[in-house]
Amino acid sequence: MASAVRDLELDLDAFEGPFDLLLTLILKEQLEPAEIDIAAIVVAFVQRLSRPTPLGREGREEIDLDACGEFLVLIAALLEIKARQLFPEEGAELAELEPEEAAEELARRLAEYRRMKEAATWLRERLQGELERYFRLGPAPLAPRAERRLAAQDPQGLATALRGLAVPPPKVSLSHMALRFPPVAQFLERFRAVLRRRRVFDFDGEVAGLSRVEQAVAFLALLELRKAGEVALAQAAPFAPIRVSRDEQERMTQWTVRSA
Amino acid sequence: MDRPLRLISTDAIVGTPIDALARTIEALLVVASQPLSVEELSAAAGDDAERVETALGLLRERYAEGRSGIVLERVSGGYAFRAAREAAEACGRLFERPVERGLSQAALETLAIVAYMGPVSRPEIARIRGVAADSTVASLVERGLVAEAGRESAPGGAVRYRVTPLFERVFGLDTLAELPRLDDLGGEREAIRERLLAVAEARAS
Amino acid sequence: MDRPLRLISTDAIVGTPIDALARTIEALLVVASQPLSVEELSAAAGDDAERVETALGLLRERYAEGRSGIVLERVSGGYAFRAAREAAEACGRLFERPVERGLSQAALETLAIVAYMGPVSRPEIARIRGVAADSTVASLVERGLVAEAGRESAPGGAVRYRVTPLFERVFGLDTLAELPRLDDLGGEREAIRERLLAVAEARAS
Repeated sequence: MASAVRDLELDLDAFEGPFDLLLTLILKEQLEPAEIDIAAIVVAFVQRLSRPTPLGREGREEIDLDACGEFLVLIAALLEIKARQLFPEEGAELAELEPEEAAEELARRLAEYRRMKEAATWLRERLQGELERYFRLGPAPLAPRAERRLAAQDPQGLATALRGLAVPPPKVSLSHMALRFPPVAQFLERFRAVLRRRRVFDFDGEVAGLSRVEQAVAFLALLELRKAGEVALAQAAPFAPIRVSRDEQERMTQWTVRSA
Repeated sequence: MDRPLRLISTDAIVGTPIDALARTIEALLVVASQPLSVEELSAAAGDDAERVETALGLLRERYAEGRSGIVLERVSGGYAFRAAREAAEACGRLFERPVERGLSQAALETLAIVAYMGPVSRPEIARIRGVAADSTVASLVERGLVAEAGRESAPGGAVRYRVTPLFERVFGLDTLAELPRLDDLGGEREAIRERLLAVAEARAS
Repeated sequence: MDRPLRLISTDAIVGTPIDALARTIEALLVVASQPLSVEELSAAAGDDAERVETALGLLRERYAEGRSGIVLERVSGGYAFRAAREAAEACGRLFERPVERGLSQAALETLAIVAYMGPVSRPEIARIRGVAADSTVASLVERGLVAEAGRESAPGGAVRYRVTPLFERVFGLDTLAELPRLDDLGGEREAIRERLLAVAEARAS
């Protein structure tokens, strides 16, 4: 059942609540994709899958397939958006490397992150052992007051500091401009416009010829419209074209998508 | 010499309840940043007020002036440790900070923004620097280089800050009009402000 | 031992000079806001470092865990008083632990990066963790565990951060050199590299 994905309860540093609310906030640009720990979402989903279903009548494998399909599409789109935000230039940098070099670079970064995770674990354990150590924060109740004195300063230092703040950041290469993903709002408007003209349209046909990133964003826009109750979605079979129609009754439960 | 802790370190007495309570009170007082009342001590130690008073009596003897470098003082609001009078000179030297030669980059940038663009609020300083300004502003206020100067005009507006006469003295300025000119940044306050905000926005994007 | 001050010390009641110095150090430590190094103690007490070390030896015995409610510990490059561990429960009833309460996994990872690699900027932290670091760094700064440490050298460079003495104190470290050396993970790195290469080849074919 597809709602297994959208109702997925998340407890992340930057967000707490169901997965579909997270998506909505990102679509409305009220939440930075860069702030979201995607690995934690994957862990939550896998834990959800491994929980036995309370209803025995429905076959579990079928439920898993539906949920997995939707989840993979959404998480891949999220990952792509986040990666482009975090590393606007590096995508290009890595693409220029030979596969061996790129693998070496990625391995170096993964190993570095792994070491830092270990260090964090050490810090956590250390902190646990230090919980019995209480010390005073701040001055003693009856301590004499400290006075800080500052030597004479050159006012030119102030001018220099402000000039430093007025230096524009290093020029960003223009190559990533081509990689920028279009705003979701653009597709929201586009689909709404199409639906004002026609009662039903074919999603795959509408996004044909767009880049993969654009198609992913278009699909997120489609989900947003459906969530808002503006459209109904239908798909005859897995990998069949998705038909989008103006609200009314919605029967769609299949979420497998070819285009994203 | 007087050994303030002799009583509790003597084997025969270690572990008697009143001494254990006295040790707990020592611990509470050395951590506290304000005087602690008998009620607070009693609640924290989980013991009754009368026994806390007894233990405090023991401690007042042990930490009496002339017996230890630590003196237990009764002040309004309760009990607190202070330094012995014989150590007053040493404590004075400890709290007398050496004259600082310069300011940190964070302090200098913040001070420059307040001097050239003040009165200015912390959110605005943070926008220009691209970094939260709270602790830096607080430390400049504590040092007397920056002071509050009313609030932004909107209801519930943020507190604004200006530089102080001490700032002018330290920087050798009779008035703020003597600040070095920044013609290369647009010269006038509004122009400089817009320029800095534009750069900050570019940096954040 | 050489005790140059013995002759000057007038009177048996004041005690031997080293005991007077120990009392002065007790006084300094009970009012200090942070750990004091031997140099700081020596400067404030007006006595030489070697004698300060001797007096500290005496005090460490007197204020040892189990003997007193006040414990003298060596931490963050200096000496400081803290509460005895046996009083932790009582302290917990009276004092909060605002610095370390509710440190998230994200905060601990960021702290680890700053401790091991600092001074380090927010973009660098984000690169390693794969998540924007702004709010996590801001919360660590607010807790006082992390502080600004200049900017990256290029003009317009990002603010860099380092851990504070409070970090060392909270984690009970004398210096950052006490952080454990992280395994090089050489073998693992090789394994990751090969997995990635295999994926790349599969895609290319």
